[in-house]
Amino acid sequence: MNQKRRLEEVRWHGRGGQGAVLGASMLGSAVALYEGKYAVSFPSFGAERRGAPVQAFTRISDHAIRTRSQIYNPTTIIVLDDTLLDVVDITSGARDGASILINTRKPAGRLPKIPDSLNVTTVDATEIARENIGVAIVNTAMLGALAGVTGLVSLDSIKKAIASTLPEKVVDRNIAAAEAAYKKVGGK
Amino acid sequence: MNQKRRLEEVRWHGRGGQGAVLGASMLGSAVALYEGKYAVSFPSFGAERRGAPVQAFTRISDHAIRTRSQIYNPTTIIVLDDTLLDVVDITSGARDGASILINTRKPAGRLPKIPDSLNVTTVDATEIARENIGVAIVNTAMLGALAGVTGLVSLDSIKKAIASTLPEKVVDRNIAAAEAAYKKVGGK
Amino acid sequence: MKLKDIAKEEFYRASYGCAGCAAVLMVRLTIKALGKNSVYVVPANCISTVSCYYPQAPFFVPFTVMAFAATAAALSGISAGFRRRGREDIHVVGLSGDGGTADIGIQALSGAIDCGNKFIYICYDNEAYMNTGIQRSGLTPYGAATSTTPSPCFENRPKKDMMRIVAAHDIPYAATACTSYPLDYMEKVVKASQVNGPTYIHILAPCPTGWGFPPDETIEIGRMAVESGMWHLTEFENGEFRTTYTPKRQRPVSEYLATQTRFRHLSPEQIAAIQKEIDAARD
Amino acid sequence: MKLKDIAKEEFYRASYGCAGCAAVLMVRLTIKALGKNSVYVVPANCISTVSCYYPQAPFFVPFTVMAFAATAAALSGISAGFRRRGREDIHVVGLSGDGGTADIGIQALSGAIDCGNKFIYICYDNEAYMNTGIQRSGLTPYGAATSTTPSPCFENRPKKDMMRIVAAHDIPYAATACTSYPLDYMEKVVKASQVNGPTYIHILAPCPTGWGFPPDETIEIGRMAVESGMWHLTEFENGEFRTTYTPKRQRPVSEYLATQTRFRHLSPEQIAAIQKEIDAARD
Amino acid sequence: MATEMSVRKYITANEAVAQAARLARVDVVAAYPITPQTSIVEKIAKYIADGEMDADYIKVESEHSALTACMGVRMAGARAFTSTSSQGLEYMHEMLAYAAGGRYPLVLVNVCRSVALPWSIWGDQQDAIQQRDTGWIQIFTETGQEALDMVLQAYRIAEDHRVLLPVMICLDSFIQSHTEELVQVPDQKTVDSFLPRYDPVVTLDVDNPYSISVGGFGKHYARWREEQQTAAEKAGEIILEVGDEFARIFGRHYGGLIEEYRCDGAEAVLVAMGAFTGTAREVVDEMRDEGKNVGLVKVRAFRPFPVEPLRKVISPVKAAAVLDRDCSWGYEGALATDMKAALYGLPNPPAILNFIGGLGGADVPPERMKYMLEKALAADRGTTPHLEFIDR
Amino acid sequence: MATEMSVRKYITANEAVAQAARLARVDVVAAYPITPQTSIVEKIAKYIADGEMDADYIKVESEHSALTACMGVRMAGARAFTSTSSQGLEYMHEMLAYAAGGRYPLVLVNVCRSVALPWSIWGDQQDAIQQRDTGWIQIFTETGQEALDMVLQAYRIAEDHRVLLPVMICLDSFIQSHTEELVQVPDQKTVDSFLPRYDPVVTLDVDNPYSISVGGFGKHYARWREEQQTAAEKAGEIILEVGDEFARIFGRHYGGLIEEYRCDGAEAVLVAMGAFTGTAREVVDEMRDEGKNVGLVKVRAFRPFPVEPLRKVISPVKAAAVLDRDCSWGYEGALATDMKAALYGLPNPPAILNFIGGLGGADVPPERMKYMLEKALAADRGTTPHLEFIDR
Amino acid sequence: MKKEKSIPGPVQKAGTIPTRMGSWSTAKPVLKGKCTFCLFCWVFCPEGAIVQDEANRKVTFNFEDCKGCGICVRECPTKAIEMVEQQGDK
Amino acid sequence: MKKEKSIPGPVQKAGTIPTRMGSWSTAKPVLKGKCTFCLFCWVFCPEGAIVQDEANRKVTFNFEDCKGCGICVRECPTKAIEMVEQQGDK
Ligand SMILES: Cc1ncc(C[n+]2csc(CCOP(=O)(O)OP(=O)(O)O)c2C)c(N)n1
Ligand SMILES: Cc1ncc(C[n+]2csc(CCOP(=O)(O)OP(=O)(O)O)c2C)c(N)n1
Ligand code: SF4
Ligand code: SF4
Ligand code: SF4
Ligand code: SF4
Ligand code: SF4
Ligand code: SF4
Ligand SMILES: [Mg+2]
Ligand SMILES: [Mg+2]
Repeated sequence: MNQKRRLEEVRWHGRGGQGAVLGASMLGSAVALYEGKYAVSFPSFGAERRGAPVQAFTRISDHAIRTRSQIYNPTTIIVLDDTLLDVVDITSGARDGASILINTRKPAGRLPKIPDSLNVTTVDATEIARENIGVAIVNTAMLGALAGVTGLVSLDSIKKAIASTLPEKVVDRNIAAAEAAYKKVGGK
Repeated sequence: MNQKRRLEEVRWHGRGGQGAVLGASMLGSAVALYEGKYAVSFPSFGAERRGAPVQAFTRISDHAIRTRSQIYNPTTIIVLDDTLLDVVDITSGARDGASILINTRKPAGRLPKIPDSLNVTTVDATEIARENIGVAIVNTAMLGALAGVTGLVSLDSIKKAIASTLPEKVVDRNIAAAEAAYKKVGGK
Repeated sequence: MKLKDIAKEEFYRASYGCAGCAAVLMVRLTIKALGKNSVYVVPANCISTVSCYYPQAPFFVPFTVMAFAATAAALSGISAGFRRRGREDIHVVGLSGDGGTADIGIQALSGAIDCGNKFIYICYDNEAYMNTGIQRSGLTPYGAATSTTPSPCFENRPKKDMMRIVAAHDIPYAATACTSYPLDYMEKVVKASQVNGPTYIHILAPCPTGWGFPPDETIEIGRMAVESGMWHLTEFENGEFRTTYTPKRQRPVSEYLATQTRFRHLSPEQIAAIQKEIDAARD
Repeated sequence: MKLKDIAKEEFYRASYGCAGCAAVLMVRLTIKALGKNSVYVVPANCISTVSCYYPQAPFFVPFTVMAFAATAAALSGISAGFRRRGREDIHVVGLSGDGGTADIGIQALSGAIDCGNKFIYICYDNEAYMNTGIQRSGLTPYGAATSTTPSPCFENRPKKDMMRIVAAHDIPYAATACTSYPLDYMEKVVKASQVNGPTYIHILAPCPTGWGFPPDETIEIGRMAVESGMWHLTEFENGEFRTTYTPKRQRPVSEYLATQTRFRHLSPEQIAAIQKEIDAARD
Repeated sequence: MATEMSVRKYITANEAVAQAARLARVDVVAAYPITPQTSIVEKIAKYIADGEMDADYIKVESEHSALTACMGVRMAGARAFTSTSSQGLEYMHEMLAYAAGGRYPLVLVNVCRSVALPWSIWGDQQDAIQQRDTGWIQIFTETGQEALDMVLQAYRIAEDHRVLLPVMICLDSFIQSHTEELVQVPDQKTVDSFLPRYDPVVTLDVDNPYSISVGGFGKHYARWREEQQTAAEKAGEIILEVGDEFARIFGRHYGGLIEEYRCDGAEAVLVAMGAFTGTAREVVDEMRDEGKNVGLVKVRAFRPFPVEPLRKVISPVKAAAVLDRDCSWGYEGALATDMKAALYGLPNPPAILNFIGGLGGADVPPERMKYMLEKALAADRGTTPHLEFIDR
Repeated sequence: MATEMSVRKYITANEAVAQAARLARVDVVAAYPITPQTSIVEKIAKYIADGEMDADYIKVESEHSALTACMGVRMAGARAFTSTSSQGLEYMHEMLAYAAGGRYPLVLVNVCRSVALPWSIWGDQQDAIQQRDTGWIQIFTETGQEALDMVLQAYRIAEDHRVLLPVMICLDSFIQSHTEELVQVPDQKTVDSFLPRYDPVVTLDVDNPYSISVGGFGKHYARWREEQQTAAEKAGEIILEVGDEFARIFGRHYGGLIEEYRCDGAEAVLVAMGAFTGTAREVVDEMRDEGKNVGLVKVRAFRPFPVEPLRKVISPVKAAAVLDRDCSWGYEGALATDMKAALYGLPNPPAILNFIGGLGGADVPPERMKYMLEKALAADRGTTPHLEFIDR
Repeated sequence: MKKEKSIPGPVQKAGTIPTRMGSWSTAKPVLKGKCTFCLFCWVFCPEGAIVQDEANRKVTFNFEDCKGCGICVRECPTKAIEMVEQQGDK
Repeated sequence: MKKEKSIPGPVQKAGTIPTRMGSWSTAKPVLKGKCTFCLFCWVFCPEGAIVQDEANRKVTFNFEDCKGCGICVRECPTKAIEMVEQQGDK
């Protein structure tokens, strides 16, 4: 809205139970608690149940965030489950130049067509999660990948956010997943 | 209030369960249904139970009665139970010249002092009721007496009101009580 | 407990209740049984109405009027509050009518039993909504005329069995009583006060005004209710029911019914049917 | 009743319910049992929430959402309305969760049974407030963790015995069921529909989301509930209880508890205590 | 009118209401006792028992269930009636909003009484006023006759397909509900000609099934709500229309959303609702006789709020004294607030004085009404003095 | 302030409220689940289970019982907490009025949500608004921080012996209740210094027994009610006093009964309550940047209604656009009505435009706020156009 | 208690009874026959209007509280109590 | 029905299902083994997503409604059904 105060607006796509909301939350706490920025995160709410496509959001800024409106034009889109690509228009409203990060084992080319104005990155977070955490919960891996492909947040802050959010006994494994994904997408 | 539209305001004193409310009602229906006048009647409400002193009211006029306020200055006062004389100020607020009709077997002289400005009549309605109705419910006898001592209502209308209000099987006996009381106080 | 052991002090006087009211007697006996370390929650009903209008305050112990549906929830809250303040020694007592117990208050009661706080819930049963002028309640017995079930249509549903209902909640202690048996009642109240959890006492309290009998017969009519088998004195404890008093003589129910105008309209066949129900329950 | 006799037509599809939801299965079976001459009142709960949001309308028969506390009163009113219009042939059915039945809806239910109109009240029991995210209800079993009774404090009160409670109301017909025994359930529904008065069916409906098990285990877990004695298939009729199904094999309750994350925290002693309760109830 | 064969009866407003329920041919009555409403349902129970009325009486265990049961009756396509007061109205609060938003054409009679705490079984209008945001059409009446007539009209208004909203007819307790007076009770045939059978728009119809009372998000939700508001505003017109037709048939007319009594050329008016407007008429007459230019504005419809009629009648006066038998605690009387808002923006606004009185059964005697009007006569335009409690 | 050792947490407003309940050392929590309030009590249950909070959690079977239980806790002399939303708030309606009239110093957090029908689990403010006449102090908050801070202040306000009225702290659902953001969670010691132990005026004291919550007729009744109104008005001052003291200790101040945001020299202002005032700040900034003289008036206290502060800030402007996330069906938005009444009588009154929006969870995006302000800028003084629904 | 005067809201000191109920009754119990001190009358009196003298065990009636219900008369096993009608002249 | 358009208030024609739930699932049941037509899968399917062909008694799956819960797989006594994962490329 106010150009001087650029907002980063991240939209998460997942299925109920896949951890999109927690992902949005960890991203927010990473930048807010450890990078001196401001953030808010919130889920989209519906009457749907487990399995249903859901969204979650993170808004990030250098200034206090006062707006309470929905996010219509995300600057970053994170997709936790590639089966969603068939049923949800994940690019809807995306700003020009928005980054899109998709968890899939397929190369970008084999995915449904995505406008050229958007920067697509794919990562097999499911595999990374299975390897590192033991279950296919991909939100932390995706956060690592996000740190790798965008300047939105540092891997270090992500690690701290994971540590302060998740139950102690799964922290290390999730940090490992984040790191693995970070490396996989070329972060350094 | 408005002198041109004189209101007759009758206050009934009884004990819960003695029939003051029904008496006020029958008086109202007598003049309203059978004498072309207007009337309203209403009880006073309290949290008290059977045995407690209660009041009821009848307002009578030649014109439509619109006021909904309480009656503070009655023109007629009817007392169904002389034990009340010791516990209630039955003359409170009475207008000068108001008629007071008391059910008692005692002559007026042996009652607590009542201001001279008021016209007291006593009648042993209990006795009349016992004789005519078989039980000591005195409201109909008192209505007969009222017709006898004031011009407020005719005995005939009272009889009609009794007939239209009470259960059929007790109508005759109550009419008899009203007539007896009417005669007793010198009505003709 | 013996009559002479009962506290002489009066904790409830000069209410606006009817002469001969068994509910008023119930209050008097309850406070005597528990003593001044007890507090009373009374929802909308005869007892609160005849006790709560300023400036009259007939309770000599702490008393609060509660919304009609809310008695048991208030007991739960007070009990928890006292527990937090280390005052478990204070008895928290509800005095609710049959309507406030079996109809509009049953949910809060069910919830409060489930919650498990310590309190004594007393249902005084005069078998109708008396405060509002004798309307049927879930505890109005079959056959009674009330102002909402006037004869010839009189109440045609059986009386809810509150004892079985609270027993189905596995309440630690419950009992029935009748104002005509004051020692039995007071002993049950004391017993309830010693339980660390929710307790329930259901006391039949004949109402001269609502049932249609002269005020001096209040005690006699309660006795007839028990002797005719219309009412039973029981306890529920450790998951078991037990009769605490078996009348020496069993009277025909017709005698009981004949004492009250609310049953006046019943035909001999209907009375026989009621007798049959009672006989069946006895077996 | 045999599987092949069941109506092939589907009257409930495409709800927003979780995959593997037994409550959704319960709806499907209920309407099949009663056919299209039936109308459904569903208070706030999972079923209404997953069925009521415009423009989706998964019920193919008349359906109305009701306020949480009001199901049974609505049934009473609808039933009276249909009677006045000479449509006693239409089955009036409530589908209420455990919370809407044993907690906030119990008063309306008690009142409606007392009132005596004809309806079928079905309580589908997933043992917590699931729609709002797994909070304890009066029917949450001892030992279960929920979001308002998180471990280590888990639910420490026993499950309310709704069957005994409605039986204490002398309801003409009541039954328990489980979604893992569809024919038994449907027969009971049909039986209830033939009673001219209020009826109650309490069906255990395992909830993968709230209990913590994979969606494909829904049927198996219901079976284990019955086989372990955590749940019973019974009927109440003419004032008597009766078991309608006795499992061929009796499984230890530990097996049942082990399948669900809500019981994960229980110690062997606590599990043994639950087993003891079950064994005691069996005798 | 030629065929109207009404009977004069000397009855209370509560009994008048019971007669109206009978005449409206309601199918099912579901109600719960509470003073001072109870005698309405007692009378109905009696009519049914005596065979004078053909209806089912549902015994409910609370008012929440009473209103719900009435909604159930409506869903089955039949006509329902309920009545309550005070705590009972409060106890059904959830269902009040439910019924209005669901467009259930219910009729409820509320015998206005104080709400606890403090306890009082006596009268004021706090109970009804507290429901002003629930979506019900609220009409206050003055006499037994008006109560009877408005219950009959209420079914017409509620069931009108342009409205389909629940209607609450308000009586004042005791001074109206328990006061006997002459009431014309119309005959069934004439009532039938005025009030036809219920023609529901949607029911639980097994042959044409609907999901009723569903939900929606955002714009779906808002659309229904906007329609609801449109219908509520429309109800203002329908009230007039039905009132006029009623007058044609029965010869009685109450003046629409508000009634002006001797407001012509008035310098000050008393604004009030309910039975005390009767007393106010006497006071106005008397003060007019004394040469004082005062009038009475009786607000009959509180919802929909009669903005235009009030602007019209009150803008010319210098001051209006508003009697509220209620209070929006922490603000002022609800009628005063709603009136001020309605008159907002007038170039030379009348003074509006807010008096709170007649609470908990307190009488508002003629002297006090005079006092209010005198104060209004003395007030300067544009002023809004702090509210004043008058029950002392 | 020197000693304040707060911790920054990234939490939702609901969790902030749970933290406040913990810090307020409440003795007993009695609440019932409902979306979107539930996570408050879930968090509290967790704190208790984890030993972080020393309180009893009472499992109630409904909201009517939840509020009643809290009253019971108060009668026993301890501190209670409850929270709810929507149908739950409606279901406790009877007890709301009961508690206020009985002068129970309760604190309730309401997560504002639409009320059925139509069903919607999403946000608007109809639930809280429908309780405006029950006697509760109602304060609307914008952020998680404000929610936390106001719950702490609420106990001070409610328990102040000059007030003794229940306080409802309102949050907006989802956009506030479920939105995570940075919140300063103060330390227990500092909170203790701000909020002392509960000092009850009357309890169920067996050594000094009282009849509590009794009844009265007429003038007795009216006296209590007048005292209640006086206390509710007094609460306005106490809110300021407590807010100032809070600011001294914690360094955060929210501006009293209303907050003016860039109202200096404003030609048009937006008037709103709750979390959307955040968005409105952005819009005002942006429009100011475009050279438009607009401002925002955030109404924080809805009861007591801030008549004087509003008259002061709004009389100079040409027009006010009032955003109501509620409607008094058959009239208009409640905030609009209450505002018009507050501004009644001004010689040259600002235009007041009423917009109804954000219903049933609908977003009120910046464009729509701009639209409202533009309309206000274009309006003529003294006009009050018909309300407009904006969720389309 | 110091706060006595300032308690706000609808409360009243417990046991405040400005109105005595004796005025409600039109008949009074009088002990006439032989009393065996059984206390039945005492326990059954709803009003607590019967008092036993500690010294001589005699029961007396508190007419400020007695509502004249007649229960004591009826329940006295020795029929020791009688009801006496009032006729407006105490 | 004539009133279709004008029904006010929150109502909807029964059985209106613009959103099909197939999109929720990431796995599909497929009949692979030997089916004995016992109908267990059919009766237990919460979604009514299994249809038996009237003619040849074969069960088929309606993927518009199937949520992929796997109940049919687990409850088939002959283990005739298998679950096949989807990977975003139908
Ligand atoms: C919500 C609500 N509904 C109705 C009432 C009116 N009311 C007050 S007392 C009462 C009857 C109480 O009956 P019961 O509990 O049996 O006690 P009793 O009057 O017989 O002593 C009723 C209906 C009320 N106070 N609150
Ligand atoms: C008066 C009221 N309080 C709370 C709620 C919130 N609520 C809606 S559904 C629900 C839980 C329902 O639980 P249950 O009846 O067990 O059904 P389930 O969700 O488990 O299917 C709750 C608490 C409500 N709708 N109304
Ligand atoms: S009506 Fe009955 S219960 Fe009520 S006070 Fe009178 S005798 Fe007692
Ligand atoms: S939460 Fe449980 S009951 Fe609710 S829809 Fe999901 S599986 Fe069914
Ligand atoms: S008459 Fe009744 S009130 Fe009086 S002393 Fe005897 S029992 Fe007590
Ligand atoms: S009941 Fe009779 S014998 Fe017994 S104490 Fe009383 S007066 Fe004496
Ligand atoms: S997977 Fe589940 S929903 Fe799909 S057909 Fe099988 S049982 Fe039905
Ligand atoms: S359960 Fe298996 S065997 Fe039975 S019908 Fe289904 S697929 Fe065939
Ligand atoms: Mg009773
Ligand atoms: Mg459940």
